[in-house]
Amino acid sequence: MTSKEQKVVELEHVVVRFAGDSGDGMQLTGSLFSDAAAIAGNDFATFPDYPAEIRAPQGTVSGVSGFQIHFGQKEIHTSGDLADVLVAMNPAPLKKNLMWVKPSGTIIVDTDTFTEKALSKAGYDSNPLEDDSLKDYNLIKAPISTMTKTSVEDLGLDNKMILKSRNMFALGIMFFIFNRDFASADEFFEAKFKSNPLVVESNKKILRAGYNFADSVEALSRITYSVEPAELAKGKYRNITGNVATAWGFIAAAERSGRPLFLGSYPITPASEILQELSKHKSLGIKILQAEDEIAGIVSAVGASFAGSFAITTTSGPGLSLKSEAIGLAVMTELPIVIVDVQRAGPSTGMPTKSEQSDLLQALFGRNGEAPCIVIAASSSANCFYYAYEASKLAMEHMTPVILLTDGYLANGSEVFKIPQVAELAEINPPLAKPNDENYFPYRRDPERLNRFWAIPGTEGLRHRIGGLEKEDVYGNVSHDPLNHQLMCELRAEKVARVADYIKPQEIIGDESGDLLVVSWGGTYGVMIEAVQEMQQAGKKISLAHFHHINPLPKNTEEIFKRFKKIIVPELNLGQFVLYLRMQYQQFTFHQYNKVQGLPFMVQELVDKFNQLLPEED
Amino acid sequence: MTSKEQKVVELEHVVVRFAGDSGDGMQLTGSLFSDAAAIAGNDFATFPDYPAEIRAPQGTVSGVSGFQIHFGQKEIHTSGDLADVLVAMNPAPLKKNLMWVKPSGTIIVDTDTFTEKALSKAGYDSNPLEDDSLKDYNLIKAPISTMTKTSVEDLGLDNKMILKSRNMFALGIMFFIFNRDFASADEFFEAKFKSNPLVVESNKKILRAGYNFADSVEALSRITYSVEPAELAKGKYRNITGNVATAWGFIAAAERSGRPLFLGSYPITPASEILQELSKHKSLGIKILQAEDEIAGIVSAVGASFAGSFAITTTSGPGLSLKSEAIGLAVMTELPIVIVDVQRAGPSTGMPTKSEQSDLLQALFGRNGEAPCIVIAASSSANCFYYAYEASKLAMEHMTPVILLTDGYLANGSEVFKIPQVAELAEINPPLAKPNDENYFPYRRDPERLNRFWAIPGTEGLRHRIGGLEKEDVYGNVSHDPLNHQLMCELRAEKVARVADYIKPQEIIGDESGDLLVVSWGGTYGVMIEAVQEMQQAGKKISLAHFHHINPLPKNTEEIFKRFKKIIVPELNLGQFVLYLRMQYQQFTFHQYNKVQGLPFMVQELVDKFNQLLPEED
Amino acid sequence: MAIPVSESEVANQIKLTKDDFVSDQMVKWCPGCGDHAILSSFQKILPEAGVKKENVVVVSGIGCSSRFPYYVKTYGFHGIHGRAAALASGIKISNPELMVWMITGDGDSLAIGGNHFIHVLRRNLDINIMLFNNKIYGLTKGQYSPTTPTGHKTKSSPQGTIEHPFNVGELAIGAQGTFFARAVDTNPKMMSAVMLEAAQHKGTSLIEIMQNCVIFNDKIHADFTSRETRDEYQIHLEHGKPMIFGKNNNKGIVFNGNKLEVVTLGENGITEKDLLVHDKTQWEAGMHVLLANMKPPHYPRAVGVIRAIEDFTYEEKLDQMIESEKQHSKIKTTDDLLNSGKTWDI
Amino acid sequence: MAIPVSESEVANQIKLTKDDFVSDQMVKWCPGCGDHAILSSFQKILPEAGVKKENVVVVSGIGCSSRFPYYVKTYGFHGIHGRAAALASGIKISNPELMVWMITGDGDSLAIGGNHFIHVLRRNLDINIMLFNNKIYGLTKGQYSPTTPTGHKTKSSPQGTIEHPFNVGELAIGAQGTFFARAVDTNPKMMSAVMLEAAQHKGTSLIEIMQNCVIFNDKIHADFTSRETRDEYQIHLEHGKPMIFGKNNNKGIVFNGNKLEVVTLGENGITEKDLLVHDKTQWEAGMHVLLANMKPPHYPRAVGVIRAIEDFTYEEKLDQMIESEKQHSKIKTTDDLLNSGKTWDI
Ligand SMILES: Cc1ncc(C[n+]2csc(CCOP(=O)(O)OP(=O)(O)O)c2C)c(N)n1
Ligand SMILES: Cc1ncc(C[n+]2csc(CCOP(=O)(O)OP(=O)(O)O)c2C)c(N)n1
Ligand code: SF4
Ligand code: SF4
Ligand SMILES: [Mg+2]
Ligand SMILES: [Mg+2]
Repeated sequence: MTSKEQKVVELEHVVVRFAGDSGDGMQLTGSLFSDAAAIAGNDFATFPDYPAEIRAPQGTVSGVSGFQIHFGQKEIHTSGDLADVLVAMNPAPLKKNLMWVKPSGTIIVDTDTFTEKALSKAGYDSNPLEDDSLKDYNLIKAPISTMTKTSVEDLGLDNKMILKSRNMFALGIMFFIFNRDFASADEFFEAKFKSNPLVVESNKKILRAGYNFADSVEALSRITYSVEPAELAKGKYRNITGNVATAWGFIAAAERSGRPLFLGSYPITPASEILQELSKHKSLGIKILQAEDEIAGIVSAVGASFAGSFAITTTSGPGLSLKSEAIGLAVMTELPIVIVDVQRAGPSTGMPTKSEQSDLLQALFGRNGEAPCIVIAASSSANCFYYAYEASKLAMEHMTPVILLTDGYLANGSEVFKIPQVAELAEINPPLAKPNDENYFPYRRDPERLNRFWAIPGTEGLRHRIGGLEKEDVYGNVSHDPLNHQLMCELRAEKVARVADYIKPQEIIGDESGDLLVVSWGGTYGVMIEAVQEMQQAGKKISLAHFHHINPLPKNTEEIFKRFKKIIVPELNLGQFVLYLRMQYQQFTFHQYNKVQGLPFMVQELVDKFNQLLPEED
Repeated sequence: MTSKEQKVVELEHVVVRFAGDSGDGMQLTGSLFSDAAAIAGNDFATFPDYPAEIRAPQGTVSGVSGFQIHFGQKEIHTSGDLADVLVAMNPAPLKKNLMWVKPSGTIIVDTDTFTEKALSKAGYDSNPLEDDSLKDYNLIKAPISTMTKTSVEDLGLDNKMILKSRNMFALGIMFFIFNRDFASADEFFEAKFKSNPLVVESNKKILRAGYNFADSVEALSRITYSVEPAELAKGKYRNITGNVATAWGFIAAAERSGRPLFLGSYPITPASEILQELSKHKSLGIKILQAEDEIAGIVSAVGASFAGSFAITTTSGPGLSLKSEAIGLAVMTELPIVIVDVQRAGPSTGMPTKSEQSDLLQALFGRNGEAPCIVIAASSSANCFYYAYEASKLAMEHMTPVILLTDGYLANGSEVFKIPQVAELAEINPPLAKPNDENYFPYRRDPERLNRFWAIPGTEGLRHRIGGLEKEDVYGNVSHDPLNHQLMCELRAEKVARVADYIKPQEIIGDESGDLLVVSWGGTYGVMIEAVQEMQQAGKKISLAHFHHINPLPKNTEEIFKRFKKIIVPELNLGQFVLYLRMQYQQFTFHQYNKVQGLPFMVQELVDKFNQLLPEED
Repeated sequence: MAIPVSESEVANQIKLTKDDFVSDQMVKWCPGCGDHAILSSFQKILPEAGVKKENVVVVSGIGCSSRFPYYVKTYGFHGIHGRAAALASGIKISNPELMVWMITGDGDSLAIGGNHFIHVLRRNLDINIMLFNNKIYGLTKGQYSPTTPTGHKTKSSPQGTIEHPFNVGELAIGAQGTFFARAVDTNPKMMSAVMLEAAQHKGTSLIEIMQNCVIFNDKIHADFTSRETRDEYQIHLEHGKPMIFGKNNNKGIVFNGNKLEVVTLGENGITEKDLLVHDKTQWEAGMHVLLANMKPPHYPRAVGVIRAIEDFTYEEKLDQMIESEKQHSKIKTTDDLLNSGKTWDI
Repeated sequence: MAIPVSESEVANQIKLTKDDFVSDQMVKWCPGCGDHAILSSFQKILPEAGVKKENVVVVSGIGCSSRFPYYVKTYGFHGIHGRAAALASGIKISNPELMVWMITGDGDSLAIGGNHFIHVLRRNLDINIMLFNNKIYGLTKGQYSPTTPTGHKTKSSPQGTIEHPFNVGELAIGAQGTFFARAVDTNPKMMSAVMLEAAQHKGTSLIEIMQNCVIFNDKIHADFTSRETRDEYQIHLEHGKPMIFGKNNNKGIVFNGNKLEVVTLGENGITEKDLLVHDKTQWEAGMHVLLANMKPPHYPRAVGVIRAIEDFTYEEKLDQMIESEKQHSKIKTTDDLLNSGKTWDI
């Protein structure tokens, strides 16, 4: 593809950020760039950075929309800290994103947009392209607008329309720099604008114009980069966001368990896409109630569960608050439901478009009375699929509500996902009661798991009544008997505790013992592993125990903790998992590192922090 | 008053239980007996034991209504464990209450009611008055119904009406046994039946008939008991239930703070009486919205608080669940409200008429995001007044929501209450912003307490806007700035933590150091102190630290814990405070003792448990 | 609710009796409570409802009324306060074969449950709702409810309430309700008839049962249900029949172009022909609202089926949509889904 | 809302202008969003509302519409989703002197907030509600709402919705609403007039503003608001005036004894005298419901004030009760209370 001799530098992994106004099509640009990375066999992860407003005023910093992609020939765990390359379509995106560019990184701007008016709207006092403020960066000044127009002059399209394709010019530049193939983008144009061949042609032309421009710019043309295919296992792959992966995990679980899927949900950022995704797939028999509020969402799920569906409800923090009472009902009636909390920054409405890990204690303890729940957390956009599946399996097999925690990063971010075969997923065997079983009693339990049995309305010979009042052991009638109440509270707790017998032992990444154990959970996995591996490569005795199972904790947890001199628990909150660990394992000293900024951890800050806890080198 | 020579035995304290059908007037009987105890100068505490149903079928065990009073010449802290005397108006109350009578205690029954039908309805196979099952008790068989009728034959009242006064005959018997004066009961009859002198006369007669009957029964007449006046501080006293005390505490706080009282509440057992009590006192300017649900209850309170009222909301566990989200709003808007949770047995609807301490973790952690709240707990029916007052003071002076925990025992139980003077209560100084203050900004804080200032709509020159989105420090505008979010989360946490500077240090009852420290909280105080004092008198090195302030904990907590060899935390739940203590003070080993039966602890079980942890005597 | 059953099943059904629907739990309402009669009427009609006994589900919220499911031997769910409609919706959507009855109170459905109540009506799920309106919170011992008349003194309104009560029918119709009926706990025959008609109606059927709480709100409906008032102050609306009532069957209802009026047959030349003829199927809700709102002393209260219109139900549309998607979509299994769209091999 | 102000205060008020009510926050709605025009109309009427500027409170829930308070320079409270009515109730009860405006959306008040919405109307608190009905959840990017027309495709109904939408006016009137008006975001003059009338009304005033969401539901109201349709499909109801509309002012509304009908003046001998005359003060709600429910293609949509009846408000009754208790009760202070009833000395 390269048009002349030039140096090609091989890179292990690269972070690119596209940024523009809401209307500039940055999400599309990013996704076409991702497709090209996929074709090139890279591993990658992406994260969109939407403005908090739907369409904030054009040209302002608050209206900037971004898309970051981290791709590489090594395994990619996060969408990346700082960008190697920033594409800024206007002054405002430059202003907003400069702090996220690596020192001496490359910045590509559309110089045509740096008008006085635009600069002042973006809050610039002087033109950064002209003052010295960008001197430490590799600044590529490209008259993108002008050249876009010129490149398709001959097609006779109107100017406004042409300018909408500026982003394809920028994409062309990036394709040149990273030696990407046009094929996947061309395919997209052809499919998308099927009915309008002129637009297909125009987009193709503009893309190539960008490419050729880059080739002609001295600063770019001398070196391009190659990021070789990653060593991924053989198989079929796709790109998937956390929310879609979550939705699909439930679909798989419904199919494997033979129970029809029911979703009762009320839209809320950043969880709405799960509802939207599931509502697309009615062909799989999924039934949905977009409820009038979160309470109806969960309560309809409890009803559906009673009626024999595998029922779920999806929400974010404020919605989880509202569901508290009804989760207690599911605990008492011992019906399987999964409650997904896609966490966002609180308290209250907080910063709804930002991510955080601050609903953990609510998930564990936010209910009246003794109301234990299984709590698990996904740790990557792709494994949302597997943890949604795991949550479903635990709920149905143990007949109890499960709270699945994900977060805004996982939900909106995307990753490369190796497509599994449903038949290879673990079996799910819901404990259905048999028609006319004379030994059926609503609260008779399996002696091992302690689950009760699922007797579904419509089944002959199993008519029974349940509800939120305390239940008599075995028979399930309302009971105010003191000893029965104690027994039932203990049974419900024990049932959840015994789940520890059915989950995988906690994994440890790195040596089984050492100076420092990093203990993390949920959406921070990617950055933890990057930091820990970096330090391991530097010879530090550091390991990572990243938790997915929170209640109950894996049985070997204590064992693992014992083998390290120090333990640190970094979290995107003021310290919630660490409090929980302290109550469980009083014998250990847990250091903590907390960040509540609506931002992810950076690898470097973790490395710095971890190093402080390690023995001085001599 | 005694009609002939007889032995009078002096008792330190006595527990009496009246029990009958819902319609038998046991609550009234008990309260007239309490009045007499008051007149006699005793200290006392009472507890009603209502059936779970409004009017469960007459004559059945589930329909039994009871009233227990514990009175004495020593300080009385609980309504008592086992009864010295049980009055059972029918077979069912006998059946239900026998297990609550002391070995060899006195049982008085109305023999007329022990018909075959009644016995079988109560679930008796044979008549307990005739078989040997009661041989270890001092059983007094009294044909109460017959004698009640005989005693007022001459008044020409109809039989049904007369039989409704059977309870007064029973009361007469008890008056004889405990040497009580008729005056307070007579006064009651005269007031209550003002318009019907015949009924006054009949009640008086029946009461005296019971008295005279007792005098004539050999088993009773030879010994009566006296319980001398308790050594209470000089002053004016009254009898008060926890719910009324709570309501009055808020009324006092409103008056002292100069802020009008607003209550937004939805009825729920056992909290409804607070709403009902406050609604009686509109003459004090109290404004009430009986809301459509718990959410409207608290949200209207937040609105009222914004508008300058001292606003509260009252509920029980399931209602607290529903209020979770809105508590977060109060945290974010930093407005003062008090949320009262009168705890009952959960999870879910649980056992609504039974008491428990199982909402503690929900109160501490049941909200999305980092949403710290002040949490305090009352420990006796009477001190609900002072802790409601304290909650109000903390909320208003620190501008933050406070959760006040009481429970069904405290709420429905009553105690002798020394009437304070409002002027002697601690001052409450809400930090009001001044009209036209140019330095006013919505989130400017007091440098000490960190509270923001209360700028009330209608005030000139202070127009401002607040809400549930993250706030910019000082200015209070919506902010998504990362560092600002961290700062604000920390400030909100620090503001609550600093409350520790404004509360009393933790008290310790007993020696400052020793073998065993009992750590308890909330409604179990009475039984804890009885158990601990009993053991102290027996020479054990045991002390009690009973907590009222839970978040933040008093500053000297750690100091106190250090000085004991062992610590035990008994709670009416599966162990919630103990988990919280473990996360705060990892260095200590906390033993725990838990009961979740919808029943209070018994002194004896505590003593036994505590003894197990003490060094063996040699 | 018209659930087709095969003929042999119908034959089977015929053998069912009330006893087949009496559970083993002791009924714990107060003696004299109106709930007893409602329960009995309900247990009596179930054998006639044309449905297999294991296909009946009785759902409730919390309140005295909401203890109902424990006493009926069917599948039953005693939910949490106010959420019966959401619970019932989940059950019905999951399995439209089930005949779902929802039992609720004026507090349960009009106070805390108000939102679910208006939404289930709007969605027109085929659920049968029996709302026991005793104008009080019974279970919590006597606070006023959203239907308590203005000025009424209760535990929480010692000086009388200061709120305007809801009219249940008006609210329900305003929320797009397709079926509204009213019955009185003291008239078992009419209760049964109305319950059966509700069972047959496709869509959400709401029956407001005027129920007496002897303990906390005794005689609250006496103005039209007592022996003295019932003849003069109750009108039984029957579809297609003129609106006649009164002890002597000589009173009637007319519409004067603006509002309803009570007239006496024979006076001022009024004959039966001048009277309104009840049309429960009229789409426009205006007349039904006027009829539902009539009350003493100016009007009789209407009992019987006031509104019953045909419209699609949520669950039938959903099932149709699923069927059509199943036919048209290429995605038939989870594997199809996982492999759909853009994928690549390595 | 009629708050008496002294004459000198009125004089002061006259000096206020729109600018006195413009806050310093950047308005962040999408360009072209109907919300901008509503904001501007509102800021313009406030100086005329007869109230001191520090006595105005603007309250909202969550949604695009609910960002409104940030942009108005008054006391303001941006609440949580669905709870604006409860927030407003607490404020108004606390201080009836305040003029409380509640800004909300079809999601905020008819989905999650439905219960508070019907109860605030029932209680008739003197609050002015502006419900921006764009028939979509704007802020969460385009899911259907309880007012979305059946069959409409949205992010969460890719195959079209299967729900019956609420009619806002019908629901509100069914919930005992005393004031209902409708306005269109493209007609600032009428918006202002309606807002001022709402402000004057004593009791809960509900204005349904038909607002266009350019991003997620563009042109949803076009059937009666577009340049092409508005003349033929909008009728401005004015109290005491006959119901005339149409480009040529030659169409009218009549009541045929059963339902409303559109007629053409001059045809079939119809004259202005045959037309209905609008009476916004009629207590019986039937006609108002019919008028509020009219919609294309068979009818024009009614705009203007459809219903405005007089009734007592919650807060005035409460204040009266408190005054009367203050006069009659012996308990004047907390000390009185503590010492009331049975006490004894030791
Ligand atoms: C979340 C919650 N809030 C409040 C309550 C208390 N509560 C139980 S039933 C009830 C009202 C019952 O009234 P209604 O529905 O009219 O039933 P009734 O007892 O009159 O039949 C209330 C307020 C509760 N159980 N749960
Ligand atoms: C408890 C809770 N649930 C859900 C949400 C998400 N949410 C915010 S606004 C909204 C709907 C907004 O619709 P509408 O009220 O019509 O306002 P619009 O944006 O259309 O003006 C939803 C579902 C939330 N913020 N809080
Ligand atoms: S309290 Fe009233 S409604 Fe409840 S069972 Fe008793 S009579 Fe019936
Ligand atoms: S999304 Fe729609 S409603 Fe929201 S600001 Fe944009 S145009 Fe307005
Ligand atoms: Mg009721
Ligand atoms: Mg909307």
